[in-house]
Amino acid sequence: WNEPIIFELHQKGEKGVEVPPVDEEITQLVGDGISDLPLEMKRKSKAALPEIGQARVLRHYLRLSQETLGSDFNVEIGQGTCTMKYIPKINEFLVRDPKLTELHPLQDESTVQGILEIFYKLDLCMREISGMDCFTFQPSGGTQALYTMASIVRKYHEVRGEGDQRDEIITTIFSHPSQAATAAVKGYKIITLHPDEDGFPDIEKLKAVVSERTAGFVVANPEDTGIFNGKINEFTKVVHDVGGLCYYDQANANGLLGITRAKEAGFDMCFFNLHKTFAAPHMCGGPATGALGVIEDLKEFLPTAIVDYKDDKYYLNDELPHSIGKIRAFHGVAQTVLRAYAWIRALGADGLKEVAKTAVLNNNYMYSKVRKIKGASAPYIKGSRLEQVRYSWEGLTKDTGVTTEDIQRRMTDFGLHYWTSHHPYIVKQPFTLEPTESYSKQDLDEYISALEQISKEAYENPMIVKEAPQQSTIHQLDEQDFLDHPEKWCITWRAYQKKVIHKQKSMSK
Amino acid sequence: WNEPIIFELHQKGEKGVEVPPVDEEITQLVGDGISDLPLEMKRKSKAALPEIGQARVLRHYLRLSQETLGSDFNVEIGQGTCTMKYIPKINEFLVRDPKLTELHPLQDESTVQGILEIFYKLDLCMREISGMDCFTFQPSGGTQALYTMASIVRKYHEVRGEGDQRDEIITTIFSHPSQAATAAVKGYKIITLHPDEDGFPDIEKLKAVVSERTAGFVVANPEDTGIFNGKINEFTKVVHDVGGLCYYDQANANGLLGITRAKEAGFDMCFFNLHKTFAAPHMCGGPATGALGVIEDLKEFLPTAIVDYKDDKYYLNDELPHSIGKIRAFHGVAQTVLRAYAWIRALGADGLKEVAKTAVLNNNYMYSKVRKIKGASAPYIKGSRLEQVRYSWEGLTKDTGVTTEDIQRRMTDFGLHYWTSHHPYIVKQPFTLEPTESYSKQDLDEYISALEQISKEAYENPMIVKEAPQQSTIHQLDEQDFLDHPEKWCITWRAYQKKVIHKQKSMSK
Amino acid sequence: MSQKIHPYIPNMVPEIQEEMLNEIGVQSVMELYNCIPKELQFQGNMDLPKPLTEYELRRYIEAILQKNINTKEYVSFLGAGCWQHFIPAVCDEINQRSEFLTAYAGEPYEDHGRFQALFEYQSLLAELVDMDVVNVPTFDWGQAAATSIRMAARITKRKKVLLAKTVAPERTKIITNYGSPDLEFEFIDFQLESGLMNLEDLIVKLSEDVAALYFENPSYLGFIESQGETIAKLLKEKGVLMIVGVDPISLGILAPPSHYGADIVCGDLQPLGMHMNFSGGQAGFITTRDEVEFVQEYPSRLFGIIPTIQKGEYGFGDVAYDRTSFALREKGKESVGTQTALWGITAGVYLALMGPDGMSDVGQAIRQNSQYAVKQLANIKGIKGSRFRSPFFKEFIVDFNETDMTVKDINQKLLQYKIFGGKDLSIEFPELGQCALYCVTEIHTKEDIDRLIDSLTEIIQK
Amino acid sequence: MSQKIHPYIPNMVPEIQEEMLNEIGVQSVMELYNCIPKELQFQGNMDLPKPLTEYELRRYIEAILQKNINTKEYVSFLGAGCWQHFIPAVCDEINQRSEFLTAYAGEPYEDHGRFQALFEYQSLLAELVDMDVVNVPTFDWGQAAATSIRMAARITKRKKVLLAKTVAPERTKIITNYGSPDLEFEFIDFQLESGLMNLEDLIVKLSEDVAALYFENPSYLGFIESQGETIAKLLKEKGVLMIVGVDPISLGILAPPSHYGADIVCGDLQPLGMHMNFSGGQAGFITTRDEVEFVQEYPSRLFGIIPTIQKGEYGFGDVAYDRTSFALREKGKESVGTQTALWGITAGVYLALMGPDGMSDVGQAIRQNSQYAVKQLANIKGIKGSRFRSPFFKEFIVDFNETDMTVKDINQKLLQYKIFGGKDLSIEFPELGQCALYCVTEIHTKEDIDRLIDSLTEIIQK
Repeated sequence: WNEPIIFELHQKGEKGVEVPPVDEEITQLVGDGISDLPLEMKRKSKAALPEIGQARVLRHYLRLSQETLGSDFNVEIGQGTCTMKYIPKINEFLVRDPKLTELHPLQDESTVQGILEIFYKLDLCMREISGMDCFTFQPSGGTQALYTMASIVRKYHEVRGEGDQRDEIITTIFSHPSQAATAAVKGYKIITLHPDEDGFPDIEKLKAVVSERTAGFVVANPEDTGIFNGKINEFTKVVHDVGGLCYYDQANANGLLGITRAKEAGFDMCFFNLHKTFAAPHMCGGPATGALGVIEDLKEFLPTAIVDYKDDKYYLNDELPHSIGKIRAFHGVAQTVLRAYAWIRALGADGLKEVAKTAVLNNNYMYSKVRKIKGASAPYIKGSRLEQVRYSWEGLTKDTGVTTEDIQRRMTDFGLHYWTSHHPYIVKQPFTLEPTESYSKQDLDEYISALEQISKEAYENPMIVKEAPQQSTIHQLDEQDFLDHPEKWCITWRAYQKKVIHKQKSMSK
Repeated sequence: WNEPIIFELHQKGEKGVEVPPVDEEITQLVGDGISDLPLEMKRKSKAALPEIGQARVLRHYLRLSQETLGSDFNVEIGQGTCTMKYIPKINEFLVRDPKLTELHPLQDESTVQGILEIFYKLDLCMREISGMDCFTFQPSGGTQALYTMASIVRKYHEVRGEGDQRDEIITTIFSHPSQAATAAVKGYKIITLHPDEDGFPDIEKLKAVVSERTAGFVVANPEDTGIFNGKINEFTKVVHDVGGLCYYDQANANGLLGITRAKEAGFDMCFFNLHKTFAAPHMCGGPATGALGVIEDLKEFLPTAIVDYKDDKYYLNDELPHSIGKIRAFHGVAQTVLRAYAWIRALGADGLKEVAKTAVLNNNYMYSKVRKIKGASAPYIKGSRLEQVRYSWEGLTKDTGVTTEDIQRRMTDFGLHYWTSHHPYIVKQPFTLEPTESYSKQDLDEYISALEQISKEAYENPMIVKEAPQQSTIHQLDEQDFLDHPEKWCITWRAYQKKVIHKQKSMSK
Repeated sequence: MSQKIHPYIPNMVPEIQEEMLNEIGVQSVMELYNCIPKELQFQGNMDLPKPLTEYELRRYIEAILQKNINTKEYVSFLGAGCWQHFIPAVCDEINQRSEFLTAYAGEPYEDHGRFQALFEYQSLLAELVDMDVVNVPTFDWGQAAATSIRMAARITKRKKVLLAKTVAPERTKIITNYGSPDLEFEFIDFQLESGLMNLEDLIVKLSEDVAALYFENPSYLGFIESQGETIAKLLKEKGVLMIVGVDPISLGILAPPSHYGADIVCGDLQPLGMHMNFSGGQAGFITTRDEVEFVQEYPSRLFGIIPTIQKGEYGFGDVAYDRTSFALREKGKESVGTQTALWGITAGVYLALMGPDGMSDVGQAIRQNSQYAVKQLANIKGIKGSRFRSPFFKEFIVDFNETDMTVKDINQKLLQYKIFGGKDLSIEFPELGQCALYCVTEIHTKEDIDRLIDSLTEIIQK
Repeated sequence: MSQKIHPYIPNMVPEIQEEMLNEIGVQSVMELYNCIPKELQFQGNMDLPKPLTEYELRRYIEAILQKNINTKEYVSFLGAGCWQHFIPAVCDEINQRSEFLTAYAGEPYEDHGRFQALFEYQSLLAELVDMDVVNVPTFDWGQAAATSIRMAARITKRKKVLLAKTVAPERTKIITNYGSPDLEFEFIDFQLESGLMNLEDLIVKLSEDVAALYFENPSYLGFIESQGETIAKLLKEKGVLMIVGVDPISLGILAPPSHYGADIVCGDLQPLGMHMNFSGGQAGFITTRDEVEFVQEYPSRLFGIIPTIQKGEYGFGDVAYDRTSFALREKGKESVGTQTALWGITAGVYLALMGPDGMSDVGQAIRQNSQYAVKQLANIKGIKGSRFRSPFFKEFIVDFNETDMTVKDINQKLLQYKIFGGKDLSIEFPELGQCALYCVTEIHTKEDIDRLIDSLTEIIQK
């Protein structure tokens, strides 16, 4: 498809959908609803939206959907740290039930016992999986969960009278950037630890930075490199010893379910991204849920309300004396809470453990295969890997000039996703793969052979790669400074009209 | 995508879905359910179906779906006589209601009042639209409706003691082939009328063939050419005068809703394809509904049961003394009955008339434009057109050697459907377009300009067209005699294994 | 006020209409209808209810549908040709895809996916029935059986057809309707205590005028016809074709009819992934060996796999298109048209998901659950379940003759327990008295069955 | 017995595992966990309920959900941040598409459709609010407001923020949470009889330390703040930015805040095509003028349209990516991550379907229906509706103080009439006594409203 921008489909007079009509008696009684508005608050002219018949709007968006590579359509293992697993269709049908979609969050508790039950039962499962004592599902994404944990850290120290004193949060460079960013929003100074030469977080460096100013420590484990820090409980102990809290980014716990838990590692809080570990869909970037669990002592700090159970009834408990307040409107993304619960129920305890084991098996299989590809390597070779690996094309780039970005575009031609890395590029020419448990050996081999072929191309005919994509939806972007120069960027169609079209017209005069 | 055949995805041991387990107490009580089967009725080895994980099955079929050009995705006007109109999404959501999908056809009438109400109310609407007096929705497609009407014709004459005497049914060459085919199945000799030189059915020819052997007359109006027979009531009179019944193929009544009806034209029966005229989807070829209406005198011949209404209750009426019996299991395709009813309710009487008028406007616009394309023409120029036109590339073929089949393949490159004609090709190098009411002028112009471009290519660089498709899912088929030679055709994968793969292997030895 | 533009009809916009009329060269749209004489034009307005906007429509239709009570709300033991089975969510996802939902009759290029999906359906079902040729689906089992019979008549060039008396009466109606006036039908008796075919009656009626015998296995009445091989032998002696109708969900554990000599096998796909939809989920199939005299007699489309000019690429096309009525009109083999392709694709998805083990598991589960039901029913005084002593699959006859109540009464009472009782057989099989055909599948839990037992016990002991 | 292979985990097949372990060069999968010391390994099995097959799961979950009563079954007058509106079926079709549902963070090539759909969302919403820059959606209105305020603080380099006291208390909690410890908040009073902002209080609290004033229009309490221009003038004098939160469904008829001087406009997309989903349908938006100092302060992704090397082809990319926390970690502008992109796409579909007339019609219908409700309520003795005399949009305060009943009691009683009454305000706004916030939209019919009136009349007169 070569689908125009939706505004280009405008045809004056066409109609996409009709609004339910107002009863004539009502109009007779109250008038047109507009004339009696304060003049200054009346909209002067209608919004300049396009007018398009229903079939054409549908066709437009359906075509755009086909130009989007959802995880249902490919071997989705190239978005390491964010890789999607199989999203069971049954769960999608369950969340479309009007008994969920048409619930208002303020309905009387007696009329929402079903959905409250789901929240509560998921909480119970999460407690078992993590070792924590209570969960909230209000945070609607990983960054919000991290932010919530940072807020709890602050409130905790405030309540203890150390709010001002403790102004530092420690993290590591191979943790997700949101860990640092959210703590900074909460007013903390960030201390970032770099790994030792084998890729492990360095406990000596930690010891060197902790102090009575330490408010908290946040880390992922394994980190983006896929390397597990086996001394994690020593890290948490060091932080606890100076009075800090430890919180755990378990957005992606694919390799660990039933194997190791936040509790045993000494964490006070953790969160799971339900759209990563618990097979909820990512939906182009949310809505999502960061399920946040805390130990008993921190329960009273959670945002209100949490779901509780008493006298055969589920209810919204907002009696949390030191609650940080609200982090998101109402209760969170109920659909995704349901999806995660359904997924856990489809697998059971043994199934979850198989998820972890197979994710690790799949990853180590790839790890073994990818390292054999000419030009590819995996830094920090001494650390063994769990569910993902950050690889490097440094060799290939040196040999051929082909970069990881070139390869990214070329992978598109194979109908595959491929992701490089978060900034900063500590690992040179990075790419990060995470196969999860969802893909078969045949799938993995397909992905690997695409990488192999591209490596071959890079050595034999690098232009194929450099000029990629060759057969994607669109051709190579002409970025110049269209994205970074204020005179040139166009964040909306109307801006484009002003900056580009209007300019072209005036130039052609 | 270059998706393999599903059997090629087989991996022993993988599982697509689990069957609900049997309660252990049941197993203890009754055993395994297999050992006690009669030996000769036990299946010896499991069916040789592939074993594939759920995600891979889903990916396979989702990819195949993307390789299918549904009417939602294109300007679907190139399948004249079968063109789809816009299929409202709201209707699709309505038919997914478990209050419909989970109904068993034999439930007590008191528990299916809702769906019976829909059947009955659609019947009332259809009566108004056609002028007929009672409808059945049992026939599940146009051919079945035609067959049912032929059955009624036979039964009618049998009841009157003329069953053996009346053994001929008359039709026209530009009517759908199913008209002749279904009457033949019902044991009738078929008499086919050819048009006069202006493309109109020829009443003199009809007069020449009617007799006491005439059982019935079946015709579409307008026919596939898009030409309306304005003397149709004279035709029906001629047939009635010799004691025959007249039935009307209104599969496609797009141009006539609210304009002219079966009743005024003198027909005794008619049918509408709900998936053509009433905007139900075609679903790759069914399930569908041929809504069949009859005049009061013929009601007693309808297949049982019809839905009736008495004492505030809807019920299944099977007291039809001369019923032809059953034509299809139970009640028909209830989903499509609901869709058609919803569509009528979305439009109302005025809306239906607008449908007809706009369909005719759109078609005449195209008619005007297409005739201006070099090499294209429309035979029978004297007949004005209603909702569709059968065109001809005869000129283009003479000039360039490019045939209508070449153009068909080339249209694929534009993401558009294009249909030639039913056999026999009376019109040379035919193609049949029907724009319906659903497409905007901009859509029609897009389609026309594709035809223009292909015409241009044919004259300037015919190989582009002859070697098409250039960028479709697959390349040109290599038909040879793979489809028509019994040694070579492969109607299943297992046949392919035997005939092709096995042969290749034995040859390579 | 200007006329409202309907969302479904973009070209109602007056300015656009004006432009188009100019191109055509007429003044008004109604002028284009000049070819329709005044006396044929409908005068006045159709008397239809007023149009509804989308939201009103949704609310209105949903309110009507709310009047239904479905088989999720009540436990149902109805079968008799339409059955409640487990439907994997992936089946619904695929058949609700906009692409498949709205595709029509495209060509092998732009509709490659549709062709492949239907070819795969043919191939998957072929494995289940163990036959080499499968058609694009027909309307339903009844029509598939009727066509199978007509095919047999054309192949043998004979006119007489034998039907087992236990064939579903509704299907018999369809078969005889499609068979008349060309064919003659005769019925073969069954044994009252087992349901099995009366072979003596068969022998008497067999002759060299007979084109085919049609029976069903498992039968409409649920029992398993175990005499297949013997019957096949008898038929073969007279050159009669054996046509067997089959519930495909039984074939994971039951021998497919091809194994005991069937020449043509037909049946209904509805159990393989289709919602019941008040009977909108039916779809028929016909399968045969890959022999030219069979293939040439199919009226249906048959998709074949063929090469393209690109080495290694698969394409698909219509096998022997020239036999169809599309090509030959009344000279074609019966007629072909829109039938139930989407259900074919869905059945393919179902079989691909289930695999060999799944089909075997589901057959087993059905057998076990239904045997359990019969066992428990037998404990209720006055009820005989099952009436036939022969092994059955999924359905069985419950005999209420000793209760002094009619099936109709019992079923009415069961409604109060939120149960749909089995189909009343007293009209179709008066020789059985007050009997009902019950259906138990893999979706029935022990609790469901126990609830039936408890309810029936209460009803009958009252 | 061999272990069951789960449908979600293909590589559980033992033979495959064997092959893979060979490639890796280890004996067992557990060996790969050697990097996790014993003491960290979880001993024993997790105590979770037993796994369910797909059919069991469906039946189990559906049974739980059946315990809910939804707003199709009862007529609801609840709003207060989550509203029941008409949702075109096309919106659901698009956001249920497998492609959009399962897409993640692909690149502009393979995810071209996702980029375009989000760019179009930005562009469509830009027309509705009449602003040039719109972000990829954030979590919800509260978070959008919080971010808008932080942006304002960064732009002005000031720390003090004024909030109208009529801002939704829940949003205030989110705002202050996101604002602390960096910012200080102060509240501006409202006029008790109209809800309008107390301008004197505003004047007192305005100073050159103030970064921004945030208020909502239409407000949480439903009234329309008509003093926008005056407020803007006051702010401008002190260099204070004006941030307005808005219900976008009002903007078909109400002036967008940019017209009366807002610098940043934020709000919730939920009314534009999202089901309520027990609050799972929320999504926030932030819009500004296209000025570099504003654009640079967005923490969110902003998709821009750019050329490709193919003339005439559109491509899309991230505008000023380097400002985000993806690029700069803690030095970035706040943080960015998974938010609510699918709801952005859906809101785009909604606006494309509605067009200018649809947005105007829906605004009008809401106004008319809600005015009707107020008019009828006023006829009930003891009830005052609406409490504020100023014009309102969609929501309004019903005053029950004279009935001697609490809102809580009344709402309990309304449940028996199958009605969800408006939100009890007695905790959030004790100064109003027993008042409730009622919401009436385009989906309420005259019959729905009349039913409310009749029920309330009965309840109060009892």
